[in-house]
Amino acid sequence: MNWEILAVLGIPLAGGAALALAGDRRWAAELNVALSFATFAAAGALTARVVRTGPILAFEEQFFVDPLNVFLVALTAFVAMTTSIFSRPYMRIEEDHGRLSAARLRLYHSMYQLFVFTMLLVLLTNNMGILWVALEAATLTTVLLVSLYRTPASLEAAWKYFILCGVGIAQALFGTILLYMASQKLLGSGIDALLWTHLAGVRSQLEPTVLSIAFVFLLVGYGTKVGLVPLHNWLPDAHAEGPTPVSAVLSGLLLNVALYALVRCKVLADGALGTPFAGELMMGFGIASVVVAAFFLSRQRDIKRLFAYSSIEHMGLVTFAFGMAGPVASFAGLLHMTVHSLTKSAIFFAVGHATQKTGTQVMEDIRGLIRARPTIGWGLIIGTVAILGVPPFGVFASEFLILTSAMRQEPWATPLLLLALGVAFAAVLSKVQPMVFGDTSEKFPPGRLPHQPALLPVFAHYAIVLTLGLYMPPYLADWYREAARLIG
Amino acid sequence: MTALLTPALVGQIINVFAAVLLLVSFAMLAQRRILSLIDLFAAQGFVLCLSTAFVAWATGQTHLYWSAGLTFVLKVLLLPWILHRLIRRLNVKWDVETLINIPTTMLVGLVLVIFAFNLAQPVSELAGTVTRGTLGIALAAVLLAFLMMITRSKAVPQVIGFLAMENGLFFAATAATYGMPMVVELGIALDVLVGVIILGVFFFQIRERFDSLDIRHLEKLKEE
Amino acid sequence: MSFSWSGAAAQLTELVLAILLAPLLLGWVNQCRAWLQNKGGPGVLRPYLMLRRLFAKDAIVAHGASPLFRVVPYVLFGAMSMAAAIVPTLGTDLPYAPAADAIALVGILALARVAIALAAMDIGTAFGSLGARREMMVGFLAEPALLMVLFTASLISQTTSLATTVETLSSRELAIYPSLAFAGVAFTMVSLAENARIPIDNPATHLELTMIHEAMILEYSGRHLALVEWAASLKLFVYSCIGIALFFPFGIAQGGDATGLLLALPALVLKLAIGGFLLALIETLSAKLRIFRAPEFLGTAFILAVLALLLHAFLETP
Amino acid sequence: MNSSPLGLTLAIAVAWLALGALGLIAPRRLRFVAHVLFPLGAVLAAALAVVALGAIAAPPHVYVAPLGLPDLPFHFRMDALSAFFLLLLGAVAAGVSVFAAGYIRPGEGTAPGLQCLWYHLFLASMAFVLVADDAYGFMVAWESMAVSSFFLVTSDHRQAEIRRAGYLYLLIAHVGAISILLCFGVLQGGTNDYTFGAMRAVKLAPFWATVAFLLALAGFGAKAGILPLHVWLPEAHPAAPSPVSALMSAVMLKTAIYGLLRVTFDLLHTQIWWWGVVALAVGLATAIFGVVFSAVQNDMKRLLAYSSIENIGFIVVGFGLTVTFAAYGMSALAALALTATLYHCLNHAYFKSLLFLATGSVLHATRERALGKLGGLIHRMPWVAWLALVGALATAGLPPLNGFVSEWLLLQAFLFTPDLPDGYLNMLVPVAAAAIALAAALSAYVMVKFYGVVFLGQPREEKLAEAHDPGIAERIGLVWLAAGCVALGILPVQVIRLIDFVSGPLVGKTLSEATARSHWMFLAPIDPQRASYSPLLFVVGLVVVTLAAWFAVRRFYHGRVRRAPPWDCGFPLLNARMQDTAEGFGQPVRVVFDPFFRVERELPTPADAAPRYGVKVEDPLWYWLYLPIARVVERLTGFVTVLQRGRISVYLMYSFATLLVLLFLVR
Repeated sequence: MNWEILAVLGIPLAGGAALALAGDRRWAAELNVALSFATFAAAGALTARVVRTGPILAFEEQFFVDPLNVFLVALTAFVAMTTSIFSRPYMRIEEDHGRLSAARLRLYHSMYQLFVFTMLLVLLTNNMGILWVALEAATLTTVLLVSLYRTPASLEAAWKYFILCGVGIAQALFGTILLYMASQKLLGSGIDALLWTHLAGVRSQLEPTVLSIAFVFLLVGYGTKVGLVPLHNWLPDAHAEGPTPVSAVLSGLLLNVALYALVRCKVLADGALGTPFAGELMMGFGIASVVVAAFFLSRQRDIKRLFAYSSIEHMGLVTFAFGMAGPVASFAGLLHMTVHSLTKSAIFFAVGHATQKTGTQVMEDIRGLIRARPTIGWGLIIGTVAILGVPPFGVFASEFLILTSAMRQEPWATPLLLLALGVAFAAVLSKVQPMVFGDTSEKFPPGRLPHQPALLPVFAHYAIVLTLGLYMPPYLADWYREAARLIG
Repeated sequence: MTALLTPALVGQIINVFAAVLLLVSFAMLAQRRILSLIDLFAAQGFVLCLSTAFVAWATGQTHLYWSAGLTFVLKVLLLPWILHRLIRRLNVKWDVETLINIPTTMLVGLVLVIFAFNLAQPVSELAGTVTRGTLGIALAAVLLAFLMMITRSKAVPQVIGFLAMENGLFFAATAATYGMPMVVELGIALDVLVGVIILGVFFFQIRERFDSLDIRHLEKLKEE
Repeated sequence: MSFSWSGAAAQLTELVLAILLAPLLLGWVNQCRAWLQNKGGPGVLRPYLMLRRLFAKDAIVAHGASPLFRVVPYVLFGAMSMAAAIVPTLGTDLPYAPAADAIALVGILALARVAIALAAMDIGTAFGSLGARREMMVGFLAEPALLMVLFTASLISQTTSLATTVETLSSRELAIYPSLAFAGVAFTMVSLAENARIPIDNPATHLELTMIHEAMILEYSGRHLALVEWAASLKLFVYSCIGIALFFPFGIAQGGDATGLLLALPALVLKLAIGGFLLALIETLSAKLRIFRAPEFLGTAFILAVLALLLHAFLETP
Repeated sequence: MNSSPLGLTLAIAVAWLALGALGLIAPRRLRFVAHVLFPLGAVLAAALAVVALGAIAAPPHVYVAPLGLPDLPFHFRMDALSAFFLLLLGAVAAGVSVFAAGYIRPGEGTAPGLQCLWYHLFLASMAFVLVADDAYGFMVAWESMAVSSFFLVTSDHRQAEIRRAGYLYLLIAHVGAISILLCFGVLQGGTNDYTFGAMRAVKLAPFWATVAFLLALAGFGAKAGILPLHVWLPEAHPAAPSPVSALMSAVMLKTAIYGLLRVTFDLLHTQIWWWGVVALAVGLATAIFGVVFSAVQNDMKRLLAYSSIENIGFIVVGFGLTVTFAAYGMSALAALALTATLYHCLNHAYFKSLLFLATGSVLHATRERALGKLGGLIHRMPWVAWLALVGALATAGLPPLNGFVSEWLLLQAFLFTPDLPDGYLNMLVPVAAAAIALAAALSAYVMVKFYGVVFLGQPREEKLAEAHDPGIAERIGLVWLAAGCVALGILPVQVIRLIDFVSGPLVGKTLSEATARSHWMFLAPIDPQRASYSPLLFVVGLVVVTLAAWFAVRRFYHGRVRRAPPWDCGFPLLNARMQDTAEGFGQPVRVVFDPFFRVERELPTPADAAPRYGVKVEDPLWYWLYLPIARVVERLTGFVTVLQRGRISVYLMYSFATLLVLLFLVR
């Protein structure tokens, strides 16, 4: 009986129900924050326990915690908490600006909690079937959040999000079925045959032909949710049209979680095939995503689309790192997941308040933030510098590791990556700099924001990212190493 | 009774079911009228349900009865009913427009079927089930549904294609593995149900925004 | 750099001699020019008289002038005297030679040029800045050419110390250096330009559009003008001595023996006289170039100097 | 380790960071920032200079910090090379910080507190660059340097061209950083160990060594501003506040030289002779290009920026000579060339920062930076004018100031090139020497233009009448740097004794034995018989003769002076507009070096009611190199956007196709 897992999963689930029933109360937002905080606390406890006692199997092996997923659990819970802190004033302001009704807020809050629940379930479950179910559920919970504003654009985005991810994830189901079929012969039919721990135990005996096909389906399926080119088309729309907190968690968390699922499958495929086939596929998709996304960047006019494409780029980088495999590369990939989700969510916080302050998402109309509201301006420019991989921020640390191991393992990829990084740098900086600096444009709605924006999360995230760039606590490093070892 | 059911015979009967399923998929691919499309979807579900039940009976996999029942309730009764109501509520009476003309689609579908068989051949060798021969057909059904989604230009047919794909997957599960474990089956069913409900919500929202369910209205978000 | 009292004496004599003889050389050149143009000529001692008259006069300083304007003439004079002290004219045992070599010599000349150009811009007259600009234009082409000429000699003698150069060059019994021939031509062109001579400039005119040197010193008068003029004549003297030291070093006393010095003096005077006459001859025979042609003229000099260097590099290096 | 020079250096750097953080307490409190933080920063800088001075002779000292990546903690190492550049940093930063204390204003741009933060972060990161001993630590420090200076450059961000300058600057800095990262990737040569110690141990094949060298040349060149990566420099340096321009030009460019030396002579073992030729060629091109362009500028800070490019060219030429000599094993000559290089680094740091600070004072006193609107300031601001004169003469490379010394050394190094075994080389090198001489002469031209137009002549604008000298803090800063220029010019032997500690480990020989044989006043790098120069005697002689002349004139004649209107060939109505404009003064260079420029003229037609004459001189490289690249990228972005056309069926087709292709692959 393991109360931490129970709490980690139970709190958001119950919270979602509670917020749905509670209706539109003034304190809904505070409750949301409180629940997220409780979840984070529980996740902390779980982490502590795993660090203390090593991997955990619970509830007749249905749940499984090892260093790999526990660090993602902690990260998810943390970012979910900061995002809820940010969304409290943000959504109030949206309400005051008349873009949202109280009923929508109610939907938002309960769905937010359910979304967190589904992600945590994906991370914690030991059952590849449940993992699929939860990931699909994650789509379903967010699709209504994307269309929260009910504008034509948001509806279109949500529709594309739903159809593309739905179809994609259906392929993943086929892959799961094949996986089950392969494992059945070894583990007998029944629930055990889908438990990752068991699969991992026998992965070297799994049928290679089946596994290779299965992995293709899983890659296309989960890859769609990761946003790998050319399966990425839903991503920019969904990020740009949804409410900013949703963009933050989509980009900061959901992509990570989907990638986590993909990595778990890769481990099995590698075991069965004994060839670098799976890794090569992932590297190919990774490179494609990095390069294509980098070239997309310079055409953007909408600030949230801009950073959505940047997310594709970074996810591609991580996928490439995991594809390369090897202790250093996997370590770098995990580190990059962490710093990217922290930095990108913080950027979206800043962007959200910037758009509220200026009343537009069109970058040409956003000017001189640093004069309109210095904290927002600095938040945006520092985040941009960080996400572009400029030291001393942690993003550079992981990119340094990825690039250096690429130089050793996949020299052909290095120039491509560097080219893409250079192009992305030029594009993003040329967009963000004029928004932050210079004179404010007259179009801005006069006066201050009706609620004090919550910028603490922004700088908290940056502080963590900065620290990771300069100093990584030994236990954290060991933890990453452990996780990297699991990925292989 | 079961005695005179040699595995071979069982296999043949299941193959018959599979063939019918594939036939229905092709029919859906070719179908122009939306209401009959829904009926075909229901029919597909029914065939699926029958085959599942038969496999359960023939192989004694009792949990397959449950999934058969689930299929019946969900895909034969509930979803078609919901879709019918939607059609009536949104009174969309129009015929299905396709982006590619039907014969071409059929040809492509044919190629897909061959590809699917070809692909499933080595895999089904390895499956331990009497039903393994149908894996290729299941895959074909999935791919055909995919193709249908691509070619249809209206929201509802696309969704039906989506659900048809779900059917194909379900059939694949039965064929390759006598069905997934119960928990997973339930979870999948739940997802499908919720998905359809959300879709319903969507239809109304899209309808009220664009006063049409033609998804070609949904092409504003793009890069110039 | 062995210090010897005789050397110090020689050094001092050289300096004083240069300062005293410089105006004479100028007078001689003008006289020769007059003769070549069938004129009577002002007489060889004319520059001395002019200097004395200028010194006696009050110095008139323009209203807008800054202290810089009044300091420069002394600096100019000092710099030129230093240059004269560096170049070996009579003997090669100069205690001051190690303090400044060929490169430093070019440096001093550049210093003087910059100083006078700045002074010319100080008051802010049209002619002043015009003269400064043209002077610097001449300078940035002539200076590297001069440096290259000196380098050719330095490469031959494996040193940049002028004294040692002269020793090596004069001690070689008539070795033929094609590089030195090129260098000689380049040097002649450079020194014409540097000393404000035809074809680049005309010392005897105040024709506004063409003048360079005169334009810069328009605002000077009295003792300041005297010093500037004296410095100018020193410059001519220094250039002549460089030419002699590099191309006709024979007769310059090796070491510091008194007899050598005594013999060197008439030799020097003779060589200067010939040099001055040749200068006058060149001036008479050539016509003044338009100012826009000056860069081409000097560019040619520069190229010739570099050619000299190249010739040395692959003809004369074993 | 805290007592060791390295420990003290790190402590000082950290203290700088702390000062920067203090700036955030009260970002808008000018008095606190200006009168407390910046002076403290200056004190720290002076302390750093002292520490470095002591450390040059000390043996290398290593320290591994418990920071950085888990497998690659920050390594720090202090050797003579680091110490020398730290000395440069401290000595210059001391003067600049004092100046900045008086200089910074609240202004329209970034708040003083934030400026203080970025300024001290800039200083600290430069210090860290100089002591970093592993690739990661180096990159972190290097890029922090770029970012902090980027924020400083754009601190007056309301002007569009300043934002553009900042963007260009950071972009090229980043590209350079990428190239440096690649260079390290090559240097670690398969041992996945990125500490410099490990790189020293690796023996690279000639090919890879060459790759590493070229990558380093490109990467550090981008920061140093060598052709064709110089375009950011004339934009960014003028854009920054003057103290920052001074630091960037004086110290930051030198960190690039430091990196170049570190990679070429410390991390790489063998040099190949033609590396030197490449560097030599690039350096010459840079020097000529820089000086020619600075001659035609009419913005005083741009003029100085281009002059910085020229000086970097000189330094790279010296570097190239060093490499070639070292490759041929002529250690003594390599030491000579290296000494010239390092000496010029030091000199340029001093006189260029002096001039940039002077322009800063002019800027504050007149709110004008266009040369066409200045003039006659020597009357209004004598302090700045006379101190700037020192800087200008030093920049022009005139004896007895410091600029001349390094030029002298460099030319001496050239005079030894005939000893090179390669026939073509010693034919080529005289040409190089000629080009150097030409550049030096042109820099004199530039300085006469700069000084004459800004400080001499008549004021070209009414408002210049109320210009005035800056406050005491700024004067102290200027005096400090000017004194440095003079000292470095007068006492070269003592400085070279310091440099010997650097050149010994790098090229295996020093100049000390030669200098030791000669008298302390005489600079005789190889052999007194070959060449010697004694600035001290030189100055004494000059001063004595000049004073003698002065006394003589006073003694035998008189000192009477009458003031009168200018004569000007008798022209009565003289006014300020009759002086040469900056454009006019640059005209000869524009004519002689016409092919260098891309000139746009605005000529009035005879019918013009209000005729205007304008000349815009532009950098052709911008059109030949950079715009084409931009166009290519633009086209590529056009291609990718095809992927995102908004039609969902097409999107489904993509994933369908992907699926089929992959399935086809696996079967």
